Amino acid sequence: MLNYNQSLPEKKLFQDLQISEITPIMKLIIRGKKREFFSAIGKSLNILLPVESNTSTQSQKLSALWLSPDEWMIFSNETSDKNSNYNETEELLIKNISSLNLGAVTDVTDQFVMINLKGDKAYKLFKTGSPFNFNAFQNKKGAVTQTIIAKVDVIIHNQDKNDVNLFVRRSFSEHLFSWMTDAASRL
Amino acid sequence: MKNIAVVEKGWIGGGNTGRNTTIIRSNYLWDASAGLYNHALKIWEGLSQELNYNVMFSQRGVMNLAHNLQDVRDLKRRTHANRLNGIDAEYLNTEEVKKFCPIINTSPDIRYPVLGGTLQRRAGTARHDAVAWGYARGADEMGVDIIQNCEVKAIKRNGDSVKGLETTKGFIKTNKIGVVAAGHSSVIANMAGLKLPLESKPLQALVSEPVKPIIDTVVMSNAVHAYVSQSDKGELVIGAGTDDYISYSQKGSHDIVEGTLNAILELYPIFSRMRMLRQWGGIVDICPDASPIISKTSIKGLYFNCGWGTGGFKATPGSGDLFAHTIANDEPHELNAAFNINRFVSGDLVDEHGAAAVAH
Amino acid sequence: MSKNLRVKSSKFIDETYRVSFKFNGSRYYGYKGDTLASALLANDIHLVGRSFKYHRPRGIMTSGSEEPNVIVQLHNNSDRTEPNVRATEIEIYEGLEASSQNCWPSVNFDIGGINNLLSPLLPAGFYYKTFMWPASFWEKYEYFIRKSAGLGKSPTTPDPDIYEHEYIHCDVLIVGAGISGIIAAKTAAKNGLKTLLVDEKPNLGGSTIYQNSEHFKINNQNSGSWLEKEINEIKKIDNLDIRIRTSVAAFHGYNFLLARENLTDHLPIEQRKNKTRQKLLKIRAKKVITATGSLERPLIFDNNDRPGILLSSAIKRYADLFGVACGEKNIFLTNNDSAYETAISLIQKGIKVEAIVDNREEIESKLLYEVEKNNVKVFKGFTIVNTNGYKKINKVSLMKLSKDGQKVIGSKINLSCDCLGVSGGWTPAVHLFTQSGGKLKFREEDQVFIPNKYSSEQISIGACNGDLTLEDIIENTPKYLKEFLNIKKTDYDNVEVFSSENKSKRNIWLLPSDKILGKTKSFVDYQNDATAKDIKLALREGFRSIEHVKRYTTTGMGTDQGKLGNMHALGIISETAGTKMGEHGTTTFRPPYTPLTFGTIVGRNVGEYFDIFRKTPMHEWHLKNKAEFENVGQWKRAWYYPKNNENMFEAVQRESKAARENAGILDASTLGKIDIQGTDASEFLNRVYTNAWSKLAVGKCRYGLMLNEDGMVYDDGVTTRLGENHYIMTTTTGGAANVLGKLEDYLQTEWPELDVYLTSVTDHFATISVCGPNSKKIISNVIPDLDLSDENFPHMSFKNTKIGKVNCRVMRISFTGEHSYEINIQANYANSVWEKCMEVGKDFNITPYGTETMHLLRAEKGFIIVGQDTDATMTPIDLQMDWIVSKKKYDFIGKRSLYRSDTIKDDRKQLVGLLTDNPNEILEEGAQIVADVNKSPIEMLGHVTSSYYSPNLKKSIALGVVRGGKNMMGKKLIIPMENKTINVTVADPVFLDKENKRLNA
Amino acid sequence: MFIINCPFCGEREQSEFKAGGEAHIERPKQPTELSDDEWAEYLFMRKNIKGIQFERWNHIHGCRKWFNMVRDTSNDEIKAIYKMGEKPPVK
Repeated sequence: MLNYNQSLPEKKLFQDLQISEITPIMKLIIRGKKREFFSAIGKSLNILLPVESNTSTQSQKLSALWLSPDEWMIFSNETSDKNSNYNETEELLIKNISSLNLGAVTDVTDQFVMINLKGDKAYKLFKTGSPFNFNAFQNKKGAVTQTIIAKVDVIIHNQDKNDVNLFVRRSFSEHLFSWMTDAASRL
Repeated sequence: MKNIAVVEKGWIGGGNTGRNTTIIRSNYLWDASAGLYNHALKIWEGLSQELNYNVMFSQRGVMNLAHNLQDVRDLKRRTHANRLNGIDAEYLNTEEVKKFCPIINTSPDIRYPVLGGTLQRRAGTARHDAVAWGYARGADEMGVDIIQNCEVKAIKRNGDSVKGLETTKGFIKTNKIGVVAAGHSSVIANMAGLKLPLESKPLQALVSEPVKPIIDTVVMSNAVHAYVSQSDKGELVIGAGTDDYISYSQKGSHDIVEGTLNAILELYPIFSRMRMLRQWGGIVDICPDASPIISKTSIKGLYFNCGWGTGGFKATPGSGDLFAHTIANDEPHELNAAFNINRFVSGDLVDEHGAAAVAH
Repeated sequence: MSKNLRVKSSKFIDETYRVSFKFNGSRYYGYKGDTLASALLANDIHLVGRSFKYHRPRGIMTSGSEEPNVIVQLHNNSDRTEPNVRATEIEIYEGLEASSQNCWPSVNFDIGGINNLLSPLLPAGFYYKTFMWPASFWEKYEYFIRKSAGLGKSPTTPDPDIYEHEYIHCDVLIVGAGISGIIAAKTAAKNGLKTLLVDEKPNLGGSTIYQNSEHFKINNQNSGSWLEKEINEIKKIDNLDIRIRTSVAAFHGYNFLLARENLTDHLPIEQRKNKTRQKLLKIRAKKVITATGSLERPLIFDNNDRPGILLSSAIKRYADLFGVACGEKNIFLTNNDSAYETAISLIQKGIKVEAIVDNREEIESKLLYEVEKNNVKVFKGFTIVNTNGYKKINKVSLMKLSKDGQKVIGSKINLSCDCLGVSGGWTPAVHLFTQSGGKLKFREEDQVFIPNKYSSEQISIGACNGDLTLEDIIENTPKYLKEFLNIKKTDYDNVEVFSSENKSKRNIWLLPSDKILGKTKSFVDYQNDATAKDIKLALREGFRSIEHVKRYTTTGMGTDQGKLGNMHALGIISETAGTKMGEHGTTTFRPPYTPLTFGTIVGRNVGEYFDIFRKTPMHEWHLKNKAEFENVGQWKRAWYYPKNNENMFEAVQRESKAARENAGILDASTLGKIDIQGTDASEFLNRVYTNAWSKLAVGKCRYGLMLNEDGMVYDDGVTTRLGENHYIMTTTTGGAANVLGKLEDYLQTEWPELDVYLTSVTDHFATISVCGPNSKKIISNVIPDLDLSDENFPHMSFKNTKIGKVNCRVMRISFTGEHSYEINIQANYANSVWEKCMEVGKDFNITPYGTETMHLLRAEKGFIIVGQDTDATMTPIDLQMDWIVSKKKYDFIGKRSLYRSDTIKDDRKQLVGLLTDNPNEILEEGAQIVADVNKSPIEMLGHVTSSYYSPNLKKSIALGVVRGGKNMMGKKLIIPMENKTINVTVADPVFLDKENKRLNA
Repeated sequence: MFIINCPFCGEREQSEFKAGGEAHIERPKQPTELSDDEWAEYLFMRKNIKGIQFERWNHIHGCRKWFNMVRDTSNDEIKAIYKMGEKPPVK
């Protein structure tokens, strides 16, 4: 049996802000342009891919984030078993998408670390290192953006009021986490 | 040659001459570059006397730092090449770097520790305004017409030869035109229907408030991207890289300035409480191989001296001399033969990317 | 010892809170709310500094950021020391220690003052004309020039403070919270706009807030009280963010502004711990309203720089805001009504005003009557021609001005005083406007430059827009706001104003003197000691452009950037040259408006946050096992693992031997990995790599070389065909991001017709490489289900498999020449697999090795490292890798460049092996290679790119590039070192196992 | 620092983008048939215009898409933005 090591060993609590890694969360990047691609996704996963930029959609099991006109990230709403990396959704999509040449499906479960920020200081924290304009974003549930924080590429997902998901590539995650908690300690 | 006019759109020394960080060195990698820049350095060494104008050439040394293993290899390679080309160059280990410039943070614990460096002791800085004024005075005394506030509007041709310049102050008849328009080289080339292998980009520099002497050499770093020296007035003179977009606006993005100071504080944490007094931008014309062009063109009588990118000031006396030779003889001097435009066709580039402190 | 000149209580000063501070070693007291300048003045201290060139005694001249003279060093010799701090800006706090700069041994007795006596010998530009002979002496001269240069001293220890950035996006930014700024803020915010109001001072209201004269009223209240109510109202508005102690430094294009918010500089030092000292606000505003007010102009006359000579407005501010008298016997020199306002304010406080010297002959002003009523003598049509008093002014000499203002006439009148207030009228503070790219126009009537053409969504309002009187501000500001914000009405449309001020002004840039110019010291730039004489000298020497004059005389180049004197410099130039103002250009105001601390600009990106550091999932393991790390791009890679005090050489020798004799394990997770899918994936690879890909079988791996379009080697790596339309590409560590970017570029812009998708999976998979004769045994223990037989799993193929319940991929590829496996596993399980390999490997002498050993092992095998063995001038042909360049393919990136006239030449530098005659001699990487050391100039044929001592071959080996090296096999060459020459022989770059026996061993 | 209206993501700060030089320099379809001069023209020679320039940008820290921009390089004013493959707006 293999041990499972998440990227960020601890969660951090501050006044009005909690920062923690959520794991394991299945994540996929799916790419496609064809009309059949969209319908196949809908049929396979019971979720409509968001076509409007900077938005997301959600089903009971999955969330889908718009990343570009032909790219989405799908992640599961629930954590999975640490002892196995069997990815049912990927398998399904390979069958219904890639093997039919409708698009591409890539497992990125460990490519991205999912950091959840709870509390009303999350955006205040982002503003110390991100040039993105969060004014409208923070009031729009489901909004998604790709931008930079502290020079690190991130995907930010406004899950709910005072509840934000941030996705960052694993090799950058410790640095960003350390940077964020340092800033948060003085907010 | 006689009957020479210099036509300047603004005021002399008001372009990149007045905007640069005045570093002078000749420790280039390739033979062709070494020849060119060392030719210039030799002239620098007697320039104040030659012009009877103090250009304040200060041979305080230029140090280039290595921060990773490939930097070390590259700098050693350059040091060996310099030595064999008769250019003074020393490779320094970290302790020697620290000894030569004690304010550098050489702790092994920093993000990109200083692994070593090179030193050219004959290198240094000069007073940029004085260079422009001294040359102008000298040229004036020799009968050269210096026409300021005179913008070139068109290059008149007679078939494949030039026949004159249309300017805001009238037409100037000539059969030889040498263009030394730095960031605006392409603009002039386009007037003659030529395209050059250049991109003009913003380059920024800044100075701190003046303080008592704290750094008595020039330190450049490629990996931790910034360079610094201290002027005779006491200002820290700081520069770094270019923006990635083409612009003639003489502005650059704040990200560049911030990144530069970021690097400065990594290497000199003691400067954190120093203050930026003034910041400005210039337009530099960059060649794909980070080497200049001093060359004839396909149009007879039209010559270009351009593509100096971020580092033309150091070559000033040499580049002028060789360009004059090229114009007078309609043939390059052996020292600038390698810097012809045709190298971009044949593929014989003089790639100095590794050797310049600025990643172009 | 010193007098107390606190003459009146002020509501802006907390007199219940006494603050002690030190100046030049002596202890003084002030109150909370004082600036260092106001506290010093209250203690009757005027002499604070010495000027830059002549070391003349200088005193407090202004009350704000335009101050040229009183710049001090804070906390000398401590880690919080700071040079060149303006005493007029710093608020005092308990424990403040300040000292004068640029003087030795003290500000009261300064040796450098001798320069003042020598000043006839030190005209502008004197450096350029002297110190040249003999040539070798410049260095020595320079040493002394440098010693006398500079003002304060740089800190010499790291900064203990923390800085931060804040990005702000707002609808409207208002710069300056004077009366017009307050009006704008309320108007914008009440119309629902997200508004940010910033002001550099600790309190809002600008110079109106302390205006309580009967002569200036708004809605029948004195203007200060009226404004106070407005301020109280705006503080309650939700969508209005107010930042005090916040100075806008730069106004860039697209309404991007930088401001510094000062958070702790006014606090006692012990209260600053763990707090952010300053914040850099990065403001992006849809609209910008500049309301930066105006700066009072000094006047230029002989000896106009003595301590005790202040701007009239500064005297008023010190009296009204701080309750401090700048002198007990005040005289004013003015050319407009402003000095009268100050005089009246002083009179009201019982401070004596001796006289007002007014350049104007005819004055029609209620303020004049008020002053004369109070027995102040007004000299109309007079000017001051000289002042006396070394460390403080004690006398002024006046003379009558001629009708045209060009001469003085009559006899001299001497008046004694201890303070002289000067007012030369007002200059709109257009610095930010011009920084933003705005174009100015010149207003003749009062000789000011005002905004004319805006470059972005912005306006200037109030005094900085040329509305220099209260009436104009109240009348015009609402009008401008309505148009700019596109609104119908404001709260200020029907405000009534009453003002006694008259607008008349008599502007003379350089006041005449009874002495010839050469004998006068009329300062234009106080800090840099540039005088009117210097400017005229520059013009005489042929400098015409204002920029030339500025550089030649250093006018406007001080830490105040000429906020006071630039206009006069322009004026004197145009008067002398007989041209119109503005014809010589206006000098460019460059950012920052006031000097900006490096620390603030950098924010928190210092120390560990200087740059991103990327870690592999095994990073902790490497740390625990005492690895030394190498920086590769932003990654930290394990470099070698020293054991028992080994140095690097010893460790690498041990690791290299172990990898060949038993087994080695390498963390290769940093290599870039790109998932490539789509029906045109093979075609895509055909186009980006030099070799052919269509025929690669599913399950197989192939090495690829990627060129730039210029034909030079760009990147390399192994790509594996996972499925018919599915590949995974490996790139170099440093090149990963650029390769992906480049491939995306081609896909999106050149070949959009290709059905290919690229996704980075660099971080998803960690890569564990196990090599050596024992590698097979180790892998078979770690993954028992996997059939490792050569038939099932040959070299250059891959298998999908499982470790426990975890899916992974194993590639049989080798960068060392050894039998080797690379396990690609999801990052979160990787450390566990690594540990498992180590545990299993114990029985097979597994040895972890780092990048240095990897480099050695691959060099034994003659494999290149892109970036080490290549620079941007090497083609695959130069690398003697002709075999990888497909002749059949019609095209690939860079192909055409390989056939240019210079790239097809035979005598290009080519990669070869090099063996030293002495097998124990290790060449230096970077050393140059020659054939003949006696040739002059010496001809360099190439250089050593990689060099190691091979413990497996028991000799040193090297790779190098040599001109024509391809045809030099066996030839002797020379490596000329500084103190010796080393003989080498050109060899095959493959030093070990050319037959690839070990791969399948 | 520009604000760039990414055709896919909307207005973003310049820090999220990377410039890619002159636009509409199409890679020759048959490079092998070009002379050295013609190939050099494609590889290196640039108009480097002062004034209205057509150029390429990449939203590298966002959607990773390339697009075209019309910008006045004399004052950095962005005049238009359009997707790859779209016709440039008439001058």
